Formats: sequence, C-alpha cells, structure tokens
Amino acid sequence: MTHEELTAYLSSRFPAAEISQGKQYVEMTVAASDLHSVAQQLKEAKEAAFDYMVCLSGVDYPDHIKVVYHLESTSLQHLLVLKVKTDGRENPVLDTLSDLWPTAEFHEREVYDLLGVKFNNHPDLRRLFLDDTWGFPLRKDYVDDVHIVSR
Amino acid sequence: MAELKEIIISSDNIKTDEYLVNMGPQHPSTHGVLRLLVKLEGEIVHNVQPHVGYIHSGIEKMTESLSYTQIPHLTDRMDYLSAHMNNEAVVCVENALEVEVPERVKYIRTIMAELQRIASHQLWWCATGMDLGALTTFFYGLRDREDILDIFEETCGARLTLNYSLPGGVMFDIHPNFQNRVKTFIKKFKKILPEYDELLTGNVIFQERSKGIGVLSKEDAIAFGVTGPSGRASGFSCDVRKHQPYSAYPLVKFNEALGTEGDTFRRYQLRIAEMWESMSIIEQLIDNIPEGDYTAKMKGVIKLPEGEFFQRVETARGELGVYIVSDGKKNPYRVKFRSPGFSNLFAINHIAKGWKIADLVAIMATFDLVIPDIDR
Amino acid sequence: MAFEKYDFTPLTQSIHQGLLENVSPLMTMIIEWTIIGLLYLVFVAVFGLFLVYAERKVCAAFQQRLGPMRVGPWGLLQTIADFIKLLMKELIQPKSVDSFLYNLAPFVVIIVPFLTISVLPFAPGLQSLDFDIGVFFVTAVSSVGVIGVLLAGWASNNKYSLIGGMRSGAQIVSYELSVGMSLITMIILAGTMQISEIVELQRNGWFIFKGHIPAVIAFFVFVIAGTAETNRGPFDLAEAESELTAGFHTEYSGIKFAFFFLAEYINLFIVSAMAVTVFLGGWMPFHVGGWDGFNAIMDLIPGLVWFFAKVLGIIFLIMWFKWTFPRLRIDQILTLEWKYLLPINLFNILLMAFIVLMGWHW
Amino acid sequence: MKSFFNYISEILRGIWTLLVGMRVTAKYFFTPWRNVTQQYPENREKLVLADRFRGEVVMPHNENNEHACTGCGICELNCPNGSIEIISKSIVTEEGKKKRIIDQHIYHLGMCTFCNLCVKTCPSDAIVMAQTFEHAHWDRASLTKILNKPGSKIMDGVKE
Repeated sequence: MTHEELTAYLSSRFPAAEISQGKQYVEMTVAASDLHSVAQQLKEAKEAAFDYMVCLSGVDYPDHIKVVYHLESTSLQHLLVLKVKTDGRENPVLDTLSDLWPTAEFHEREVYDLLGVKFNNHPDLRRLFLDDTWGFPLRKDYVDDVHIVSR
Repeated sequence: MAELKEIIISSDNIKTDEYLVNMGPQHPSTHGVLRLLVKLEGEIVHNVQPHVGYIHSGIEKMTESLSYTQIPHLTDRMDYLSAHMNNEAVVCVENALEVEVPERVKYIRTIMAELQRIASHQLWWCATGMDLGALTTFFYGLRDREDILDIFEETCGARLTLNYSLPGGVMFDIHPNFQNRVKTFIKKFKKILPEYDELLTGNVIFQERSKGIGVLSKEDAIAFGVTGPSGRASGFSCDVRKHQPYSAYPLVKFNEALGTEGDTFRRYQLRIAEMWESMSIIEQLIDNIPEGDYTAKMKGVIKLPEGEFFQRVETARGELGVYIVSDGKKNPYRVKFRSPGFSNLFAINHIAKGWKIADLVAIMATFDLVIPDIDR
Repeated sequence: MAFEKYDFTPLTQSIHQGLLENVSPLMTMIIEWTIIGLLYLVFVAVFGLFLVYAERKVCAAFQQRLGPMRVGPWGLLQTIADFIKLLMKELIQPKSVDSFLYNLAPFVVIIVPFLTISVLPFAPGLQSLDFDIGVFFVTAVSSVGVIGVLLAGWASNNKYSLIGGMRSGAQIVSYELSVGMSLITMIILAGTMQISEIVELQRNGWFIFKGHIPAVIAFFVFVIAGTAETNRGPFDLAEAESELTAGFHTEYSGIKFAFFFLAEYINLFIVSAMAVTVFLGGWMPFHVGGWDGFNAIMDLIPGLVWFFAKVLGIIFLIMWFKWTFPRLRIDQILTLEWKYLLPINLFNILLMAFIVLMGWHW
Repeated sequence: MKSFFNYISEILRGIWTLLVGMRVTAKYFFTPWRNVTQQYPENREKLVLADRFRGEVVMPHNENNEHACTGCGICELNCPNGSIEIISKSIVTEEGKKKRIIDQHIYHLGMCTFCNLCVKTCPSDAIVMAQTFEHAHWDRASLTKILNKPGSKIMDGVKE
C-alpha cells in the first residue's frame, strides 16, 4: 500500500487515532488505553497485516514517555510508525504487545530496563541489561556522577 | 519374574530431574560474554534463558552527548564484525538532511560493505567449525579474512573499527591500490571458497550434526523478528538491500538467497551463498567506480531538522535499524539502534527446546551472535 | 636372520644372570622390577611429553601455523616448560567435591596405561610381560580407565563434569565392543592371544596383508574405535571443549590435570601400538615375498625403529582425524557404533572365520 | 535388499566425504612453505604498515623545532572521548599584539579510539596519525603525551 492508501485506510478504521504523514513513514498516535486493541487489529486485519515488528523504542520527553513501534507488513511491504504516550513519567504503564509479536517481549524488557516503562501482562518483566538497583539511564534527568564524566 | 515385570512397569514413572546449567558468561561457544541459563534433562535442552548485559556499554546514552560526526565511530563497536555496515547507518543522517552524496561514495560504501560482509561470514564460518569441533576451520577462515583486513587497513587505516563512513561521504578516498587488491582477493577467494565446502559442508559428520536441527519456521522468524541470513534461511525475505535499497544497491544485480528449511544446515549454506553473492556484487562495481569527490559538501556542525528518522541497513547479521529523534540541536535527542543480534538471540529459546546441548551450540553458532551487538 | 642381531634378549639375559650371581634371587627380582618400573616411568613421561609436542606441531602444520617456537630451538622444550609449570601449580580442590574419589580419579586414569604398556613388545626381547592371554589382558585392563573418567566426572560436583563423565561412560562401554571384536577377528586369524607369538607369526607377512579384506576392515574399525576409546576428536565428547568447557577434568588443576593429559596421550600410544602389533607386524620389518635383496635391506633397520615408525604413523593418522573432522553428537556416536561398526564387525568375524576355515590365510 | 545397498552406499559416501576433507588438511600439511604465521618481534624490520594506519596521534615538527598547530581547539571539540586537551597561553608578539598560542597539546593515548576525526578536522594539518602500534606501557601515566615538543614554536605562514 502507498502512504496515501495506508493513511486513508487507517483513518477510516481508527477514527480516534492521530494519523499524520511523517517525513518518511505514516505515523499514528494512539491513546495508551487503546494500544492493545489497535495493535491487534493492525496485525490481524487483512488490509494492514502488520506481522513484523521491526523496532520498539522508548523516548523520554519532559512530561511523558513515548513508546514507538515500527511495524512492517512482510506481505504488503508497508511500514507504519505506531506511537503511544504514557500517562506522565512517575509511573508509566502500557499494555504489552508481546502476545502479538513475540519479539516485543525482549524489546519491552529493554524499554523497561532503560526507561522504566512498565508493561501490563508481560510474561517476564525483569531488567535486561542492568541490575535492579540501577536507575533508568535513558531518562533525561538521570544523573550518575560515577560513570558519566562530562567535560 | 513378577518382580522384574513390576520394575519394568514402574520404570515408566521414574523421572529424571531437570537441572540448570549456566552456559557463560565465560564459555567457549557463547562467543563473548553471553550467559545462557539452560534447563536440561540429561542432555536434552528444555529451556534457554538468555541473560545479557555483561558488556552493555550504553552507546545509546552516549550518543545523546555526541555530534552526528562522532556517533559513527561508536557504531563500530556494536557489531564489530560488520563495522562498515553499521557505519553505513549514517545514510539516515544524510536522508534527514536531504544531502545527495556523490556516486563515488555510494560505490565505495557498497564495495566496502560487501567486503565486510565476506569478512564477517568468514569469521562466522571458522567459529561455527570450531563450535562443532572442527578446529582447523578456525585458522583457514582467519587466514582468508586477513586479506580483507589488509585491504581495509590500506584504505581506511584500521582493521576492525573502521569508522570509514561519515555523514556525507567517506573518511578518505580509496587507496590507489584498492581496486587491484580487491580484484586479486576475489580471484584468490573464489578458489578457496570451494575448499570450505570440501572441508566442512560436505563432511558427513557436519551434515548429520546440522540437517534438520533447530528448525525455525517462516512464521516464527517473522514473529521473532529474526532477520539476516538466519531469517532468510526460513524463507523470510528480509533483505534490506533488496526491499529498500540504499547506496549503490539499486545499481547491481544480485539474488537474495532464500531458503525454506530453516534448519541449521540451511542457515549455514545461506551464508556461504551470501559470500558468493557479495563477490559478484563487488565484481560488478569494482571496475566502474565513478570519478568524483569522496565526500559531499557538509557543514562543519551538522544539525538535523526537528523530527524523527528511521533507516535500516543490512548488516552481516540482519537489519540494523537506526531511529533518530532530533530536536534540531547538534546532538540527537535520542538514538535507538535496533540491532539484529538482539532480536535473533531471543528466538533461540523457541527453537532449541528438545534438542541436545551439542545442538544448542550448533544453533547458536549458525545464528552468528555478536554480543556487543546485543548489549550495545 | 639378520634382524636377530638387534635382539635384546642377550642383554636382558646377561643382566639377569649377572644379578643372580651377585645377589639372592629375591633381590634380583626386586631390582629387576625396580629397573623395569623406572624405565616405564621414564618412557611414559618422555614419550608423553614428546607426543604433546608432536600434536602441537602436527596440528600447527595442518592449520598453516608454526606451533610452539619460543622455548628451545623450534620450541622443543615447550612441553617440558609446560610440565614444570603444571608441577608447580597449586592444586585447587573445590569446596564440595567428594574428596576421596576426586583425588583417586587421576591415579586410576594414569595407572591404566602403565598396566597396558607392560605387555607391548617394543623390539625383539623387549617385552616385560608375555602372557598367553596378552590381547585379552590389554582389552580388559584398558577398560578400567573409564572408571577414572567416570569418577572424575562424578566427584567433581560440577554439572559439566558430570555430563562429560556420563558421555564418556556410554561411549567407552560401546566402543570397547568394537575394539574387542576387531581384535577377535585377528585372534581367529592368529590362533593365539599371546602377543609375542602374534608378532612372530607375522615374520613372513603382516596380518593386514595375510588376512585379506577382513583384516583391512578390522584394522579400520580398530583405528576408529581406538580413537573413540582414547576420547580424542572427533570423539572427544567427554571433553567437548565448545560444549562442556573441559568436560570431566574441568575442576582439576596442576599435576592432577597433567595426569589426565598424559594419560590421554599414552592411551593414544597404546592404541596405536596395539594396532601395530596386531595388524602391522609389531617390530617386524616390511617384507615382500620373493624380493630377497629388498628384504635384506629392510632387515638392517632395527626392530625398535620399525615399531616406533609404525606407531608414529598410526598416531599421525589419528591426529589427522582430530584436526579435520567436526565432533559427533552423543547419540550419533552411539549410532555409529551400534548401527555401523558392530554389524560390520560381526560380519567381518564371520568372513574371517570362513577364510581361516578354508585355509586361505597362509 | 535395496535397503542393504543403501546402507552400504551410505557408509561409502560418508567415508568419501571424510576423505575429501582429509585431503584439504593434508594439502596444507605437506606444503609448509604456505604457512601464514609471522613471528612478531623477529619480523619487526620487515613489518610494513599501511601509511594510513591509525596508530597514535603525533604532531610533526620540522628541523627548526616548529609545528603547525595554532591551538585553535577544533580537535579537542571533535574528539568524541576527550582524549585531547589544549592548553593555550597568551603572549605578546614583537609587533606588540596579544596573541593566543599553544602551550601544551595534551593527548591521552589511553582514551583514544583512533577515530581520525581530530586529524581530519584540523584546519592547519598540524597533527597526523603515526604508524606506531606498540603502545604497551608499565605505567598508565606514560600514555598521556604532550604532542608539541618543549621550546617548539609555530611555523611561519600557518593561517591563524
């Protein structure tokens, strides 16, 4: 599907979502509460068929944390950037997508480890790289006087 | 007699205990500091739990305080065996800036990337042989890899951490000897590569050890995001060079090697096939490198426009995705590297279940894990 | 016969007579035992070190390397330096091992080659024990070694060691069968189990030539099974470096590790020596029927040289296997034995019996 | 009967593949002159490193003990890991003008990742990569080097 077709399809299917044409790909922002149902439809709908999760990243912003899913369809060859904002930074919680894309399980663990986003219903939500006492280093307000030397 | 019968019947109920074995962080076949917590029953693997992070170096955090010219040298250190392909992720910065890089740069980058792919697969080949107990392969592979590293040394000034691609171009122009040396290498390696097949591929022991072992279906490969040769062996057509061509890939003809079996042997064969493909790509380009600048005109301080950028490149292990969030300053706001090894590693648990320890080692070998790539 | 002049019997006899004339028979026996014991000890140590050196050089040559080059000319003293280092190393004993068995295992492993080596005829007159059941003795005693490996695997209280020990147990029990059967094939041909007599019977032709095809098959089966028995690649499952780090001797250090290491190489020597004795005529020179001039030249070479030349040839072959092939998996190793080697062996025995029955073997 | 022949041919084929492998290793065993090993300290004289090889950053001086470094600090800015520190001082030139010149160009070899960015960005080409590679030292302090030689001064004609 071309970008226009995809945009048209998505806006008819998900009227609640914010859909925009980004610099490279179609971007769609959904509410945290809708995340799982939207993702499920994206994966299962024949016209969308996003069966491959390329990348899952978390980005820290001053008032929220954004989790970005890059989804691709291997059959239809289109890519969608799905974004979801957490509610604040104190206790960010999202639904897991690891039941839809198994690869999300470990990407979500990474996001939890480095940014502190918790994922509901995640089968094994433990820290991945760092130990339990560590802070969340990819947050912008993270300070570490021992390991980070800035000049 | 009755007693014996009773024993035989009751022996069905005898169960052996499962036990846990830590493979790693220091283990010969984990190729670095990967720790696998393996649940075994006798020799049979029941569960594999990878524990990563022993060499987590915080590259993503470091990039937030570096400029766009400085970041590529850190990507060398992620997947050090495909350093140049990682460097090539600067394509993302170029696309964001809408800079048109000279044709010459594209050619050089592609040739370098393919040389690097051959070098990486050579090292993978020797490590696979070693993991399966054929120690001699290790030295033959390294011997041939040395030729490529010498070419790199001459042109890039380094053997492993090349830092050759910079936003807008490459670090140096190619060395005057470059084309000749590459051609000599290709000629030589075409004679040596069949020897690899004679020594290992055809070997009956190797085939017994690898055929039908650790089968990854196409659906699982997609679901787990297994890319690169490991995913293609299962039939998952995921070659970024084909689907979203960058650099000089649109100009060359090559086949995306695809398999259907998805077993250890197919993954092995696919990488050997990729070496042949890479050689053919280099042959198509090496004589036609256009004249021109080796770098585009770039500003002294590169500032990306505000926005989000995503670019994928094909490394020797699969898709390397670079996701840059820019706020318009000279440092990126956030850089995420989607490393191929990370996704590939976690598919191992799924396919290693029910196989023996020796098979687990073989499966790991053909997934071609590079640990800094996983930990970043 | 020309090679009789290299016979060691007069030498040993004169020592024996000289001792008898000077000291009591009991003392004679004690002195002789001590001398023989010391000779074997020195031989095992020196030849073991030589084999380690040879393996390093051979594998280096296969891999286009140079091997050890630093200690002594061409690295000749490298293994001696390594041995000294192993002697001086601390003996680390992990906390929760079964102390007695843990310490016993290396001795069980190292005693076996000493027992087996005693029946090997190195040259005419150079054989310390000559039973009439010599071949049987070798097969029986060499199986004891697996107990040491099993003990080491069990007592180390390490999962890798345990897996290694168990693998080794399964493997050696199976391959013992093939070794035994291929020897039985040759015993049918020879009609005796006495080793000196087996060698003597090959005076006018080695068994591998006399026994036609069955002997050749038996020889290859013996070499394969012997490689497996010594736990060497491609059958080095008990160590399986890439799977089990070091297998059964993971927890051993210093001289105890050296015992395992030395035993492996001496076992390699013994397997090769048995192959040479039973199939390739022991210390008998190579003769071609009818070529008297050629045979006379061959006779000029001493039996000791013949023996070691052949043994080193077989050792080279086994090393060649190790540095070429990938390792088998445990179930494949058992498949190879029970599905391939054993049926071939059984058939081979039948064939050999038939040949002997028809009298085609002389 | 067919399965019996399969069994035999399977064995023979297996043995053949093993022999093919053994031929490869034997080929290299019996051609020792093709060995690739070089003995390192012995081959020091013959060792030729590529002229672009990045061994360490040095500042070339001419015969009058002059270098081309203006002390502008661009290399320091471009260094990703802070291996370069520039300490400059101000002097009064003969014409009576105040001028900042380089006092010490400090280079921490132990922190350097040999990315070549300092050399590439240097506007006066004052620093280059040397081909030395034997950087083992007993003391970490000896990895910190001052690149401009004592008493050296800037070459004439270098653009400020």
